[in-house]
Amino acid sequence: MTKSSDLPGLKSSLSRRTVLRGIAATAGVLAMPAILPSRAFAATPGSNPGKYKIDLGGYTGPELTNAPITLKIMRQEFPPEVNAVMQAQYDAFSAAYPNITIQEERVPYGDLPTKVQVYVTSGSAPDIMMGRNDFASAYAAGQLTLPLQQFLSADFIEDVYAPLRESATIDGNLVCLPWETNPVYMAFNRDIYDKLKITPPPEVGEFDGGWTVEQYMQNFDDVTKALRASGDTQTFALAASGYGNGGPGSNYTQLESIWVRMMGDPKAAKDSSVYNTFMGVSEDGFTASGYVNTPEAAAGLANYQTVFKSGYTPTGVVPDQFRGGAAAVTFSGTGTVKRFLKTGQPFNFGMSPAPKGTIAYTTTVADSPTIYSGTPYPAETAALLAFICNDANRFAFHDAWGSMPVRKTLVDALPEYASDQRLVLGTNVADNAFGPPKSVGWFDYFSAINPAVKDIALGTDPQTRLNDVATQIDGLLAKYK
Amino acid sequence: MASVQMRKVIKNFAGAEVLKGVDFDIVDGEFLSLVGPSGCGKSTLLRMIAGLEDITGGEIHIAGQVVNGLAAKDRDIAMVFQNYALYPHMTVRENLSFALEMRGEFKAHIEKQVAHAAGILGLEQLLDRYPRQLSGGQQQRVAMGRAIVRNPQVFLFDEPLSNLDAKLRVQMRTEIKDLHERLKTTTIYVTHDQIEAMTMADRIVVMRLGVVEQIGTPLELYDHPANSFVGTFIGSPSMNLLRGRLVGGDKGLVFEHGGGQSMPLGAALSGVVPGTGVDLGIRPEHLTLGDTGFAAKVVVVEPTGAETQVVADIDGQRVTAIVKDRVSIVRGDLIHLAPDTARVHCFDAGTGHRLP
Amino acid sequence: MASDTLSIADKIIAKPAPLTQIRRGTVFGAMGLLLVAVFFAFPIVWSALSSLKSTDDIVKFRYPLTWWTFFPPFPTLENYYALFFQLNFQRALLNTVIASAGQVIIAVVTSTLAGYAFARLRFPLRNALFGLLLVTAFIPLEVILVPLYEVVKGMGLVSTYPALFLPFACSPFGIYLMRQAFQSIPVELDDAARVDGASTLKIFWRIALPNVKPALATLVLIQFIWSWNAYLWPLVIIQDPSMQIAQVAIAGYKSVPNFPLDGPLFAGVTVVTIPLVAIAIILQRYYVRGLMSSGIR
Amino acid sequence: MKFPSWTGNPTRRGELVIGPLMILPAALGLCIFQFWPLGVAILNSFRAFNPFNHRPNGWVGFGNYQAVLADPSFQSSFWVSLIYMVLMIVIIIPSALGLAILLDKRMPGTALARGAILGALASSEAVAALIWNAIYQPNSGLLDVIFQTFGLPSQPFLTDGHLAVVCIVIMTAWKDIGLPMLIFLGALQAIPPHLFEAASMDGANRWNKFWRITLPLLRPSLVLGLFMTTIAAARLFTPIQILTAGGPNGQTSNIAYFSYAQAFLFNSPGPAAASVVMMLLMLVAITIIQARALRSRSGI
Repeated sequence: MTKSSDLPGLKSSLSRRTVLRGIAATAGVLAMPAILPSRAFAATPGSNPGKYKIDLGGYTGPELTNAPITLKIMRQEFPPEVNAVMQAQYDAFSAAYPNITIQEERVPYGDLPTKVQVYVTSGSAPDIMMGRNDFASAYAAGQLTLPLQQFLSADFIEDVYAPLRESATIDGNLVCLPWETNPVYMAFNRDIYDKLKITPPPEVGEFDGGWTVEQYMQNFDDVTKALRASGDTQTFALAASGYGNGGPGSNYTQLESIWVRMMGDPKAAKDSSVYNTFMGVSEDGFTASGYVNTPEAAAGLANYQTVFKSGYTPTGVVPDQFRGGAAAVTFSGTGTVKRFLKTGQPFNFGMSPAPKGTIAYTTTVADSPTIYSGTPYPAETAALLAFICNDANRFAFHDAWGSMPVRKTLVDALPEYASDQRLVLGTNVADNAFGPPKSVGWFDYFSAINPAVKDIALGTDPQTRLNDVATQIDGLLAKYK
Repeated sequence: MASVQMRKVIKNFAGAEVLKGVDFDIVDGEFLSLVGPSGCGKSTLLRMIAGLEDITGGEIHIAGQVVNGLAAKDRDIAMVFQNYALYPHMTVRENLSFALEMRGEFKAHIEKQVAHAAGILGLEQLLDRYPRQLSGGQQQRVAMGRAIVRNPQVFLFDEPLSNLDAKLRVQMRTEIKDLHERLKTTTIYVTHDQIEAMTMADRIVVMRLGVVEQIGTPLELYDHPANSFVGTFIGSPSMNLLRGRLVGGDKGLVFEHGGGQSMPLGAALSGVVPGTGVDLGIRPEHLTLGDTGFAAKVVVVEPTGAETQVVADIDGQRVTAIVKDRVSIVRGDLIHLAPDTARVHCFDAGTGHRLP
Repeated sequence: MASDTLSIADKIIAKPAPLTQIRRGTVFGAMGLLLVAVFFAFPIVWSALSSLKSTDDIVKFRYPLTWWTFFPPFPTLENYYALFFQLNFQRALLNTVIASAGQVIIAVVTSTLAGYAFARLRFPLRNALFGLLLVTAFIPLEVILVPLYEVVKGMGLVSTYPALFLPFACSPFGIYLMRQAFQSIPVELDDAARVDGASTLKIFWRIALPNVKPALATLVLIQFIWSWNAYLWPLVIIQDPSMQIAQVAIAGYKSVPNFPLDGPLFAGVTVVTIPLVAIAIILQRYYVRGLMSSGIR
Repeated sequence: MKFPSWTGNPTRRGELVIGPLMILPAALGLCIFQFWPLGVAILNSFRAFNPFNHRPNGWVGFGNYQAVLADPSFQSSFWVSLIYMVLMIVIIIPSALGLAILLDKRMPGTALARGAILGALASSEAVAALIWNAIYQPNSGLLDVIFQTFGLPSQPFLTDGHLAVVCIVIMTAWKDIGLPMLIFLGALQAIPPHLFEAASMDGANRWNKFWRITLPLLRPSLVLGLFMTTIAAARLFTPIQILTAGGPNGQTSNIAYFSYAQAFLFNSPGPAAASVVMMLLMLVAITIIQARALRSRSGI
């Protein structure tokens, strides 16, 4: 089995092996993914370049089988209207390929990893499973998913926002397919600012046009003092995190790492502390010491701690605090904008870039379907996935759900993303955000650092706690070597 | 109805011998009582007859058949338990019907039998009540009804009256005796209360420490106890035992009490070797208050109305005497107690066996 | 009948106390009970009241804390409408009912059989076996999740109803509870029944079982609650959404990021709790004095 | 004879066969669904695993045990487990007994209170933890708001390690107390009233009656309640996960949570299995100690 020492060798043989297993009989050419021909005949990269019976999106693989088969999909639960959109897509696919039955399994979002783990351990998993781009390294190293570039046109892949595409690509293999994203930046409640007569964050479209972290801290301080002076003890300057389970330390990947990695700089000299702070993990992905516990990282989390210590934000979970009008600012994204626009805004709101540290920084994490490496029907599964991700289906999904499509051509086709500053900023964030640190043990990494971040939020000394957690993460990553 | 025989019945519990070879016969239709102090093995023996305990050794016969290997339900016996063991979730009627139902009898027959048994015991009004709604006496009667209704070969009673108050106990005693007279079913009745045994049984088996001490009719046991244990166990108040020695005299044997006083016994005890250490057994009613006999000091005087019990001290040994007449003696008085020498019992001081 | 004896018993106990003392005691007792009720019922009542608010109202009135945080300012049944007409919650509920019924029935059968054997029958290795079976009570599901999944998969039961209830239907708790209940029945009842000619199974069915009703009620209630509230196992073993149980469905409403279904969530929580409370109340009558008190003196 | 002497009992001979047969369904179910997976888990505790797909890829002997024992967070979890157990037993058993005695009487409000307690028992652990989370939250939580109303300082309910342990226990007690209470209530109802009458006649006051009659007669139920509470405390998991996720600084993490984290957060099935095997051993030991202690005290 996979011993970490011979990982590189296995990685290089990965695509060849799977391809041989999957489609060797059909097309010998496909065995060389590097020279995979891009059959981009269509107008957009996501609309049937291969000219199949129906619009199979960017799919360019072999024609689908005529044998009766069943494909299984596991994804997170959505509201009923979104589920209906998905069901309509399956119905359309099955109508075109009546021999292919689609079985869908829906799981509460937070339980996806558990379920994936049980499936993978037991050796049989659904053909398509919802994954995340920040696990790409683990997917690749564990050979859990099928490289997708062999089935998809290069244009189609190229269309995905660069940070997401890069984070999903390991050694040239696209191991998962980001399909919708929710870039993180700031939403603010203009009504609160107007009432307190304090200047809200700047409403700019540029990724790096926002306030520095110091400016934000000053602003939080002003807002908090003004609120308390007016006798309001329930409203806060910054909303409690709604990511993950909510509250501090609930989602390092999407939220708290912003405070840390903005203090780093990818352009600084390698081996410099600033560079390491940005990287978050050593280049081989096995060492956290010297990366998560740099002085810069500690300074970043000291800022974060101040937010709690000074009472700018609640120390616990407060569901829907921003939406309920009880916070001036929140980390949020296009999802909030779309939702407010769709259902009517409860108050006047604006959007602004995330706080800047040494660099303008935000992270990008996307739900990304994967194809299980053990699937007996690689081509058909890829075709189905590509179908779900074709232009029409993505628009329908976006219409029902509202988070941002990950492909540029789709976003460009939606007029509001060109006209509304609040969404324009979103596209710029998607274009310029950074992916999570690449480590095969990223899951362990953030599972370990989340509680540390929470402890820091609650008052533990940042440097000490970071040193501890760095050691812990080193230990956790050791098993992957 | 049937006879029951014990043939060298042995019972071991975890290596300890509880019954050490019990041997006796119960005649068809007889009311036999098993008495003895607690721990004598009488209940165990009853449960072995019932089939609730296995038989370590020996044989038990019911109606001529060896039942060692038979399950309780195949022995055609009925048992009344000390705490009645009425099924709490069943009405009286259901309690009475249960055994017949288990036997698979027809409904009509069951109803008839139940009505019959209820009639015998006066339970007609209570048939639809639950046990918890009955008084103790009524529960006791239901427990008997449950036995009667099956018309078994043998009735087994395991201290059935011990949970009743004194008055009710006397009343139920009569009822059970009366029932037996009417039904004439072979009955084995275990009790620790010798009065129950005396008043009810045709014959009594006295047991101690897993051994049968004596078998006989109540009066046989009373008049001729085989040993000092039976002598003191049967009868109330208990027989007095005076420890002493028999010496020969010109007018026959003389009892020499350990305290020094002596008492000629006349010719009553021919055949006993002089010089033997004995316990002289004298029933309280055979001691007469008078001017002769053992000198004793009164300890307690207990009038019961019809008679008076006097507890006195003969040179350090307590004795009880029953006096028919009203007396005016008080504690500390010096009295003389004369035994009816024709009715004294003599037991070997070492073995306790009756002499001669 | 039972309540008859209860009141009699109470009178007997209460008689010696003077009247004023009883009143004062009752008042204090009732106040204590009210406090207890409020303390234990509060979270459930809260979610029931919240279920009568629209999701927007829930969000809007959550802060600052006022009466409207708890009481619905604009009561609406829209959440229940959404639950049953859009989210098809009744299907999830039906699945839960099937799973719970299966688990309760099997648990009652296996626990009473084994409990009786352990309490009353004699056979070699009885106590050793009992201790061994009890060990399983200590095993947390999280630990055996994957091996258990593989067992059930090996039996071909993945995503079936039996997979929902079979693995937990044999309950060491149930065996322990029933063993203890059977042990508390006087042994003489067994003896009497044996003499009356009942076989072992007849004694079990006709004599022992009717006399452990309070324990049976506890067993039914607890097994029902456990299976009704099971989450991790159904989540793992059920793949077909139309067979998924209510708790997982509710978690689905909760988990949708940035798109809270708080209203339907609270409605679902309320709907799911109602049958449990109903069953608990129905079974209450078995916790009434007098069932066992006088069968034996 | 081949078998012990009791096989000679003609009435009970059948039990030799019927007894095992009656146990068979339960034993079979437990073997298939509990012992088999447990056996796998025990084997796993001696294995190394591929961290990606969690499939075993070799044997490490006691390596996992050594690793776990050397892990300070396991050591801390071990003590925290014991603290949970002690706290839960100390809080749940007496209050369940008190509630059962309170509800045993017929008073206005009994049915209401009983319904409420059963309602709490009936609420799912996850939902209960979410609701209590809202109660414990700093600043906006119900308790804090009540404190503020009375001018008291805000309390770090879930953010101070010691307080958080207590908060978790209280929430769990709130939810779980119904079960031992039901068991005690059932046992109380089965005590014949004439015992209390007799005791009253003997001049016993309430305290005497409780101490001398109620408690001894409740002993089997108390043992059961203790057994269940011990197990519940050892398996305490969901409230920890939802209320504190083991923090702060791991001060609320017990072995169950530690093991979960090893298996599901840190991709280490081997150490996870090893820690659970140790937890099982600890539990069996504690249960045996409890059983011994209770037995010797009652003199049976």
